[in-house]
Amino acid sequence: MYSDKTMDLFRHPKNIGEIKDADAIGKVGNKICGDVMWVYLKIGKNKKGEEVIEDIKVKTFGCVAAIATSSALTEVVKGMRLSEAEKITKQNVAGYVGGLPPAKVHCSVLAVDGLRKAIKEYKKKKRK
Amino acid sequence: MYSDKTMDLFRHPKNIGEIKDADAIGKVGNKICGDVMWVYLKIGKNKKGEEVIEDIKVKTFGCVAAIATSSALTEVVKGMRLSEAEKITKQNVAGYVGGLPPAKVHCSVLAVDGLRKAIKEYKKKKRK
Amino acid sequence: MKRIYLDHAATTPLDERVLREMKPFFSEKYGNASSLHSFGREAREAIERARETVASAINAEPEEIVFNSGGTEGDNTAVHGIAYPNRKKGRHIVTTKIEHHAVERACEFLEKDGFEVTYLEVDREGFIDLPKLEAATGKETILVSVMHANNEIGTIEPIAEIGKICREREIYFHTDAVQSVGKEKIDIKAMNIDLLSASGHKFYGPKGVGFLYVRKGTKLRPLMHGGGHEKGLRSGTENVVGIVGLAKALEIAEAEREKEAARKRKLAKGLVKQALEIENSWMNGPEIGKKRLSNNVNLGFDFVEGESMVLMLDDKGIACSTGSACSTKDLRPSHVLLAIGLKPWQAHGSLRLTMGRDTKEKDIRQVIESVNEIVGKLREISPMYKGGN
Amino acid sequence: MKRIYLDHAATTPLDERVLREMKPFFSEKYGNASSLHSFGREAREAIERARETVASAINAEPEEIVFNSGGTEGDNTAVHGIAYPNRKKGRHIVTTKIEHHAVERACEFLEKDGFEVTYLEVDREGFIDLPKLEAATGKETILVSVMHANNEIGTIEPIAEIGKICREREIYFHTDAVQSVGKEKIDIKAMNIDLLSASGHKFYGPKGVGFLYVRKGTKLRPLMHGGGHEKGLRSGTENVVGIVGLAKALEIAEAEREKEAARKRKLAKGLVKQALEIENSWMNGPEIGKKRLSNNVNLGFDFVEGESMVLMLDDKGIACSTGSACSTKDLRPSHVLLAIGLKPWQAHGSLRLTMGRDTKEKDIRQVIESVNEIVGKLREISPMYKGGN
Ligand SMILES: Cc1ncc(COP(=O)(O)O)c(C=O)c1O
Ligand SMILES: Cc1ncc(COP(=O)(O)O)c(C=O)c1O
Repeated sequence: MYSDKTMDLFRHPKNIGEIKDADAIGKVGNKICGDVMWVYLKIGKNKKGEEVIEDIKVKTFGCVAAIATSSALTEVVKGMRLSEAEKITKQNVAGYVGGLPPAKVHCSVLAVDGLRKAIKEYKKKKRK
Repeated sequence: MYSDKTMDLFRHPKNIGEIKDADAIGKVGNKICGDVMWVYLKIGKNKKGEEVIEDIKVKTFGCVAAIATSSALTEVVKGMRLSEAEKITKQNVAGYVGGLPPAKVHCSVLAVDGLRKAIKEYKKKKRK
Repeated sequence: MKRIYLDHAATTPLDERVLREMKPFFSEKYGNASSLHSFGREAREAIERARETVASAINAEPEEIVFNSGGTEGDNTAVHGIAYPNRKKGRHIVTTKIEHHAVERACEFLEKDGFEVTYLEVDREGFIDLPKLEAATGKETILVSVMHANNEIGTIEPIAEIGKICREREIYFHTDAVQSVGKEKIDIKAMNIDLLSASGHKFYGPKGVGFLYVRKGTKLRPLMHGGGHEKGLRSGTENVVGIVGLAKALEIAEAEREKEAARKRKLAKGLVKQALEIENSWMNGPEIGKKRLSNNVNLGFDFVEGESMVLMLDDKGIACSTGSACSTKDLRPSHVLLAIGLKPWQAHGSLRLTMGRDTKEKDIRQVIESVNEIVGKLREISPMYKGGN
Repeated sequence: MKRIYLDHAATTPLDERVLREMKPFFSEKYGNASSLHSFGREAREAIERARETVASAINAEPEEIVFNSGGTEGDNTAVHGIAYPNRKKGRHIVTTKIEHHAVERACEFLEKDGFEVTYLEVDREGFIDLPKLEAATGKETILVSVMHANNEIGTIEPIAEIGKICREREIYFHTDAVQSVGKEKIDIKAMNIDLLSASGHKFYGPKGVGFLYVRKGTKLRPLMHGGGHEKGLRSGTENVVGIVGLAKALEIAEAEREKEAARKRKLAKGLVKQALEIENSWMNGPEIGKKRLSNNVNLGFDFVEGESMVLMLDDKGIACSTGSACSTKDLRPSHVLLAIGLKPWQAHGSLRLTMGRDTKEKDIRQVIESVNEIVGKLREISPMYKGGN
């Protein structure tokens, strides 16, 4: 059912946990649907002065697809410019884990939602 | 499906054939239903002067049940008083062959019909 | 006593190679294919491999194969499953007078439920008439169901032509291929088939498992509701070992198909030729050749009844069947034999001999000898033979 | 890695003794039970012997046993087969909120076709309320369908009492006994059951075969039409080898029933006791005892999701299941767990462990250890555990 890549990411999830002094936290999902994800962001700057994702961590309550995709996404965006990370679409994520069964694609959406929400949160904070 | 007795009577049918100088022949059944039976009778008298079935033979176009019951019936009635033979009912015959599957009972009826018709034939002839 | 089995149209033995393929799935890889764990995944993978094997044998896509419990289920699912959800479009169905009871009675049921069914006549050899089929279909027609090969007399209907007619008119076309799968080449796409039913035990696979081909996009209602297995078209825990066996059996049958057909046709020719030397005998169905199932021989003998023949042959170790009323539960002779124009008493005198992979030249010789003897014996006691007296 | 299978409610391995009984029927006694010849008679005799075995296990008459393809078919046949021919009497059906999908969806189908269905609530342990059942039935009620034992939480419903109520009111009573046959004593007569469905693969028999008990005189419409097998109630070439296997499996299960139940209850008690030492955990379903299937344990763990648990346990060689949405095709968590009052996120955190004949004390120990470890791991990455932050 799941690809080897998905199972590998599920077995050895990356960037799991919290960032104590996170610049922003994106909390998404709901308990009723059975998946909840919190995405912690630490933002820094690269040599060109652009904002980049210096560190990212997630906490996931959810199924294999949710855990694997959140883990894959963090790997992909770590070090990425914020402007670029914003552009990641829901379609991309299933690809990161080697594809997902159709019924499971909706679980992968959460990770993108979480990242976007965290970035939005960060921008809002900055504006204040 | 068939009892051992039925199969035995089918394999070794008794009193099969014709009686050249029969006193009566009972022809029953129809080709469309797939069973036809001709019963040949030779009538004699016993010591008391009663009419008895001296000889009986049948020809059968039909299934196992038809062949077996016609064979069984001839065995039973051979030597029997005519008055007694007339009383044999359709219910008796299935018993002679050790019982029949419900769907097959109707095939056993033919033998009784044939016997009755032959006796009737005989009586009619005598009256003339 | 060595027994000679000539009733392969009724059922076949499980091929030993098939059983070998099935073995691991009895007590080792026994998982439920819906389970997430490794036992479940093993089962799922085996089923999907089997699905691919079956699909490729008939040039279908794997997702178009629905595994079920056999031919009767497939036929009922196809006929009722098309009729009900498409009745808004029309309530007319076209089929033939020589379908297997599974299709025939599913249709009769529909007649009582407000559908109209046309039962096409067939000619003396059992073939339907294409112009008559065309004439029978109308705007109200939602389904045409014509069997690929007849189980009693072996007639192979022109299903590619029927498929073409139906596709042009946008009418669903179902074919009962229970007798032909593994014996005749089937190309779902070239033949424009929408639904096709098959049963494992007819081609040396296990009993209790079959498949229904359902073309993508077909509006079909399932017969059974439940866990949503087989894309919702057939709920119920999948019979993994059965499915594995069915696929293996089909793979073998396909590999040996042409060679076996040629071999059996030769045997059939010899059998028929010698049998017809018996006086007052005839053959039912088309002549031996491409338009007849290679393993089917159906003979008729005047003045004798089929059940008696079958049981006397059985005493000699020969297993075969008859279309006589007396062998059925409902006491009517074979509707197929009547449809090709036989008189009832002729239908009673029919004998069906269906050969298999193990059937040898010398078996045929022995059968001829026995048939000869038995027909003679039964005629001797028959009042209809030579006028009786 | 030695694998521990704790998913016997999903399916069971075929018992080696059963396979041995089945063996002659694959490639030797392979006849079609409808055939007249010796191959056919061998098959017929085997089926009728099997029918007697099955009948006597549930105190029924042999002619009341209809062999079919499994539990889903039995459930559908019972529900639809009673509903349609009896609709003149009424169009109301009573069932429960915790039936298997096979009954549930067969009922939902009927709702769309003009029937009214009452889905009875259950209490926290999964039991229906008899007065509520009585109150739900009326003049229009033609069928009550209540499962004997629930497949997820093991609740054993008071079917003898339900049977009594239905018989008094002349309402047909069907029970889905797929999980209980071979595990619980069933007496058709004493329990006043009219229809009962069972599936071979749930009691160490083969997949793809089951039976439906149909009380004499019941007005039932078959799901499949055709050759008129099984007294016209289930057409289709009989799966002889499957039927032989099912009967043998049931015979064994009955012989070992009480001993096995006692043994498994002891294991279950130990398992539950230790599992509940994990914080924020609970048990679903009734307490271990006579009112719960002896082999069923269903646990809940807060803050973790079931599919993840199942697959992590699978990595450790332990096979079990969950009522989490993420393990199903339709993404809703188990309707059974919701019906007993669990919140959706609690349903997501459920784990079903169903033991079998091979389950040993030491397996239980290993399972506890693994569950403990895995729940810990998953909670660590869960934002819901200890408030996250
Ligand atoms: C042409 C045809 N259709 C359908 C069937 C039904 O298949 P099954 O008995 O396997 O359900 C058969 C055989 O019995 C058949 O010969
Ligand atoms: C209670 C219950 N009813 C019905 C079924 C359906 O049985 P099957 O899948 O064998 O058709 C099952 C198992 O899947 C079950 O547990």
